[in-house]
Amino acid sequence: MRRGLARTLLGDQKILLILFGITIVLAVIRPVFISPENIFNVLFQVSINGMIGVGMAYLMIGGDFDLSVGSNMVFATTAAILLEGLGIAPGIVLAVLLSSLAGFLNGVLVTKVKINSFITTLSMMIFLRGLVLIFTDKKTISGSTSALFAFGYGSLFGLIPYPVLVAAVVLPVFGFVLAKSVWGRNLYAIGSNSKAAQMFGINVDSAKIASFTLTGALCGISGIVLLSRLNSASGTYGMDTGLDVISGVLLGGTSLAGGEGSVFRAFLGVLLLGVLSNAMIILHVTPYLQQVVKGLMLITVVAVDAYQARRAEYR
Amino acid sequence: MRVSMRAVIVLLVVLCAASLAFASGGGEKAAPKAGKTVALMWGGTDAPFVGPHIKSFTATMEKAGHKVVVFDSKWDPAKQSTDLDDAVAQKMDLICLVPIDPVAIIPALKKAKAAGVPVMTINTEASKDANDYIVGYSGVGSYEQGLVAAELLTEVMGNKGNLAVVEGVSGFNVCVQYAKALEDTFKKKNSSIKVLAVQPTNWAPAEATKVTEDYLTRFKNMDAIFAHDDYLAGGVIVALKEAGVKPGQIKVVGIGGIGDALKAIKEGWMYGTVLQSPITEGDFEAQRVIEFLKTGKLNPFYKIMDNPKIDPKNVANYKSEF
Amino acid sequence: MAFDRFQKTLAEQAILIILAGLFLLCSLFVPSFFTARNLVNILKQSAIIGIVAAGLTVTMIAGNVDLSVGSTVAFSGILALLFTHTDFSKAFISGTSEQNAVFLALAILLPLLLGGAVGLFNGMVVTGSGANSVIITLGALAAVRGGALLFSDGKVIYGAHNPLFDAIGQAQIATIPIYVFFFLVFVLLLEALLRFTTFGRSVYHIGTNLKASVIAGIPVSRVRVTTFVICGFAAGVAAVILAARLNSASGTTANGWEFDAVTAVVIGGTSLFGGKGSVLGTLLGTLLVTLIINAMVLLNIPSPWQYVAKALIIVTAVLIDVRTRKEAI
Amino acid sequence: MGADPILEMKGIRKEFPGTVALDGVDFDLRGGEVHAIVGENGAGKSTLMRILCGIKTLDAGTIHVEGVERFIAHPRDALALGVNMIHQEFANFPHLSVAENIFVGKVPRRRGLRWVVDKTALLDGAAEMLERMRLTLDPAARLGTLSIAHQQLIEVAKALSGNLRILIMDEATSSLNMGETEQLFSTIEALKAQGIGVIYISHRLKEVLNIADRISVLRDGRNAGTFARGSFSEEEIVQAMLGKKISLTEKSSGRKGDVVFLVENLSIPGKVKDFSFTLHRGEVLGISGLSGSGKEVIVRSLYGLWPCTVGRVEIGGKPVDIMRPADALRQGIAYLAEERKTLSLFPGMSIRENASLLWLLSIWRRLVISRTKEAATVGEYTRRLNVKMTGIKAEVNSLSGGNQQKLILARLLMVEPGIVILNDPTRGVDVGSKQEIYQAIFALARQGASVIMTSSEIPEVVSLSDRVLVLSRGILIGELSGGDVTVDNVLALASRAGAVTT
Repeated sequence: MRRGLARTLLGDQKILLILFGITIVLAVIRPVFISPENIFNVLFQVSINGMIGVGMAYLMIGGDFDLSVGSNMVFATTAAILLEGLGIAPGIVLAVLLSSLAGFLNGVLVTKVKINSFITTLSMMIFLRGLVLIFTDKKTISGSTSALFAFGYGSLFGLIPYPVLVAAVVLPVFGFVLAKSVWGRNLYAIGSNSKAAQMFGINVDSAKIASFTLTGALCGISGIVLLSRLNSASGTYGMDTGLDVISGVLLGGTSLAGGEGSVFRAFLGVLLLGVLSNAMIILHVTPYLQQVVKGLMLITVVAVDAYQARRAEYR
Repeated sequence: MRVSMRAVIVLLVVLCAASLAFASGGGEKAAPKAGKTVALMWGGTDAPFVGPHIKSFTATMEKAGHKVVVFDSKWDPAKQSTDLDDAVAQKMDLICLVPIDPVAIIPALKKAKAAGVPVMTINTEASKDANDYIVGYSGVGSYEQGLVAAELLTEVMGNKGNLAVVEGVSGFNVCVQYAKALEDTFKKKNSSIKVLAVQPTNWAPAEATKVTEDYLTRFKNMDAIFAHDDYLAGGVIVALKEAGVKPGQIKVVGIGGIGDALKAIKEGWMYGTVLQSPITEGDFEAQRVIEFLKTGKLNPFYKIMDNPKIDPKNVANYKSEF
Repeated sequence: MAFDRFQKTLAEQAILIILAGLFLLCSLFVPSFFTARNLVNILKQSAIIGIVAAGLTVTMIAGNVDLSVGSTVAFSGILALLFTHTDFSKAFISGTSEQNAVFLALAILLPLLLGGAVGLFNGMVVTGSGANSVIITLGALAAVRGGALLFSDGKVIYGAHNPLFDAIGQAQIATIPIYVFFFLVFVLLLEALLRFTTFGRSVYHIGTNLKASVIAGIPVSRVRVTTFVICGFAAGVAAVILAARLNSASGTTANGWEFDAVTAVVIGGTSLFGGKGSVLGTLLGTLLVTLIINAMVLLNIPSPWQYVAKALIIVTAVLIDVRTRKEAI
Repeated sequence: MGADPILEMKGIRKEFPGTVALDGVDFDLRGGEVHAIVGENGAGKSTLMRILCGIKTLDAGTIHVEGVERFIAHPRDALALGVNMIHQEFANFPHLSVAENIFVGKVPRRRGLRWVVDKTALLDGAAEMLERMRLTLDPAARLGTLSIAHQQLIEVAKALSGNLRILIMDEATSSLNMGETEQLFSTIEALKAQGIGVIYISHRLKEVLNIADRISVLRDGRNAGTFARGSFSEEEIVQAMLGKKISLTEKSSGRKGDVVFLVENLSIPGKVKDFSFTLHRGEVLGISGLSGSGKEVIVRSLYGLWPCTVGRVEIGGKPVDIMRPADALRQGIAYLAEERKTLSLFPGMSIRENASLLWLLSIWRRLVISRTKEAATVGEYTRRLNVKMTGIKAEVNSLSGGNQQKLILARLLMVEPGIVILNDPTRGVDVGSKQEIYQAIFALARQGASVIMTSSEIPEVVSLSDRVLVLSRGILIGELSGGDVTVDNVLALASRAGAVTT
């Protein structure tokens, strides 16, 4: 469930406010910022992290997290290329299935074998990274330029990139599932008090495994989107994805402790990070400073939010 | 101790404001009316080579009255392709791009061409298929550098013996090129040089030291070590010194020609290296850009800096400038 | 692991047994593994990251985590080497010999101070706001690394090969670098701090039940901030040693160390949620990870396969550990 | 009420490593009756119920539900049989809404879309449950924002919402005040009318006596007699529980010394207005009132746990400023929190580490812990309070609730505080331990320390205090002392309306 209504609004509004603030300021001093191209660039940039962020939200609300998303994504990209022989569609489907399998394994290790998510997913991250390097023979392998291409760079009405459309479908759908479905609500219960959830007949393990698998599947889909854009794969792709997504989702106000958060808020967090770096590029901020600013912004937003939350306890 | 959050928040806000002010201030270099704006898209800006390169590149450009905007893609090919979209959206007059991945960037290059924004690849080549979408390439040839390094190795090893490689990052384009160059050279010279092991270091000297330590334990018969750059070579030498290896006992070859490497060559710790000065290169590429901005084209399409080898014989002629 | 012996040993034995087992296997089957030089290497390779992990352990037992350690190592290292340069000192004052001595002292002290300062900042923000330390220190990670790059102007900073300073990283006793001994002493000191002092006891109390600690009147903020300072300080120490050893530092130094450190700590049996753990455990965890890599390099396993193997070994190790402790760490 | 039992447990045996928790216990329950189980902590009540709920499995014995033998291996099995338990430790979900808490694990699903929660049905159902329990709460409100008492009542609603044949209430009233308890009892009466069997576990004998139709006593994992209503006296029950006679306590003289603690115009925005009092040496001062009277926040703020504004605070005649617990400790004030599990205990740490906490802090500057001295002190005080344990190195969770509470009291006494603040000192504590805690409190007063105490049980305040301050909605309504300290007087004052203006 959400934090007290007032605070939810406040929490979300804070990020929305910052977003609006940035947009308005930038729109004034750098009109290009609100040019359709740029807007859709940003949307595209956040679409991949956004989709993975959905899975991450499911996990974190249930009290887990997944560091292996980056490797898993590249794993799918690699698999799709290697399986092109089977024909595009089957290759893609298989690749997504493989990623889902990896996610499923994470889930089993965490729930049944009871190894905490950090070690489990960290190992999975290293493991998949290794597999990719093996399959690509430490080089960059590229797919035969294919129909995917039209997808990756095509756009609806020559304006909305298809990848953005995918995200635009995935996010609301799984947002709804998390908010309304029995599975989703059970996740909130589990994250809030997993012992009790067990006691009241909620099947904790399967709910968690499902979230891990979903995350895996979304990594797979993201991997395909990546393929449609880069038409290639190598062990060096997607190194920072995991941490980027997690910090985005955390920034959105989903807690690592579990029990609270939402897909919408997760997306807001990811979006803010995306807009921030785009804004700084457009402001021509030197890269080193970009890092500093980004870091400090992150700290400030989160700290202020948490501080207000704490103050609210004395009411 | 009681942490007054108000104080902390104030501190944070001040820090943010300060860095933001600094940021926009530092970022803003008002270009003269005539000046054009050029994007310099490095794979990542944290690598030691990049800092000096950006400096000299920018210096030359600004002398000519143009403005440079630096992009940093955190060594993530996916990010680079979207950053390229950003640059295109900002209608740059020219984009100088260092492809992180030779293939992954091609689609984005296509898009840039479609949008009518010229792109020149620099420092590292993209794959040949990219040529239809770029206005030209200037910089060094990673493969060519590899060939020079291989030449140094064959001559110091007498075309035989055992070689261990201290790699940058597995799958990283430059590293792939180096490996290929070595392989080809050894085949061409049908040398009996055997590559004992290749171990990645994530470009971190500290890792290079670890790897070398393990090499020393593992291989009693190791004649030479090829480090993918001079910074790694530095890490290698630390390990050699600690293990009590005599200078020259194990031949070290690197790439870059940085001050420490020159020193090491003089002292005999390194046999040789391949010069790649970020300063000269930055300037070299900037000149090409200026030419393009004037004439609207580049000829020749390719312009590759030569990468002179530095060895004990000629090391005296080079002074450490970076 | 709480302090009372019988609880402690069980948990530590698990990881100890795993380590011993692996060690035995390697000694038998890995060529030239069981040689004086290689064993020293393993210690060397564990020491510097181990110091960081040891500091991090204290923070994590108190129920927080500090992901900014890697960045701190980078920044502190740059600072250290800058101050070994007389020409740098000339920028302030004409570098006469005794002033050089002063600067040498600064080269050692300032990095430690910087580390402490970063820790202090993290601690203040986390305790002051009650925010989650992961996200806060993720921010610090970016900010500090950015700062390091700004400060070093993206260049590699070289040491001035000042013999006194280099000694920190290069002097040896019986082919064993002194910093290895320092590492072991550092670990023992922190372990003692946790086990035998009121402060240490409070760290466990806070990690176990924050609310109850507040009510009991433990100076919670002070203790938590201190744990962050210790962690940052440890990073500073590691930075000085690393800088003195390599005589070079850059904005990319220690990239990703935060991960390796946390891994070592968690494998060492420290709970991600605080209240349980020990620095000795972390020592074992660090050795375990180093040993795995070392063995694989010696076996000449191609690097991609090393990833796969490493992953599998870590999982199995932790699995055995969990099973022996009948609880997910 | 149905004559034939809806539940029969025969020869239930359960062993834990080292101990036999249950040794051939028989228990039966008829439809429409309230059958109470009483006994010391560790007598096996909770274990027996956990077995019935499928949280633990039995080693021997049989369970018949409505005449059919059942094997309950998992909570789901129990729920399927209509066995619901209201747990002593909160088994609720602070992040979820009231409605979702009530229907957790059995949320109404949309017709057609089985995998989707039917929000309207959920809220309506919840509203109905709240109606039935005469609770005026918003079903959509976040549970975490509710008072402990309300959360506890939601637990009951949770049980009612499902298929309910047998309701187990384990210390269901431990955090309820009298009014709320009455409310709960009327709910129970309603359940009886529907033929539902209620198993009632409580340490509050008075309650048990007036709600239960039958009372079964457990002692050391064995049956120690079953009494039908009205066939026994309180003393008999207590005797059966303890297996020996105990002398019910006499209040300490209550002769006042000089003023040690003076507070003027303590105000907490929206909760308390201008509360002033003095505390004398060797006195036990009770602060009482119904829930929402502000008694809890007052004691918290006295210890620096809750922000407040104060006109004047003096300890031993010197003005002091208490901003946080550390300040209070330095002034010789010790505090016992109301929630043992969440606010006092350090699970997973040893008895030693749980006990010596304050003592160590009091010698904070002497940094290094002297383990021998520590062990000695802990040993001494745990003996003084008669904490039953295997050894000070054992994990604190190995202690029964009563002993845990005594241990925490020992923690306070180790620093020899001049003023002790007790917030509901015997919540969920068994009769035997209760007496020992009372004794300790009186002993404290006799030795010249002063005690401020509040409790969810008004009788407890009355039986312990020399003087009682009664609050109503944040305003000090009156003060009773000496002979006037009676439950009726307190209630009379407490229910008189006050109004807090902020």
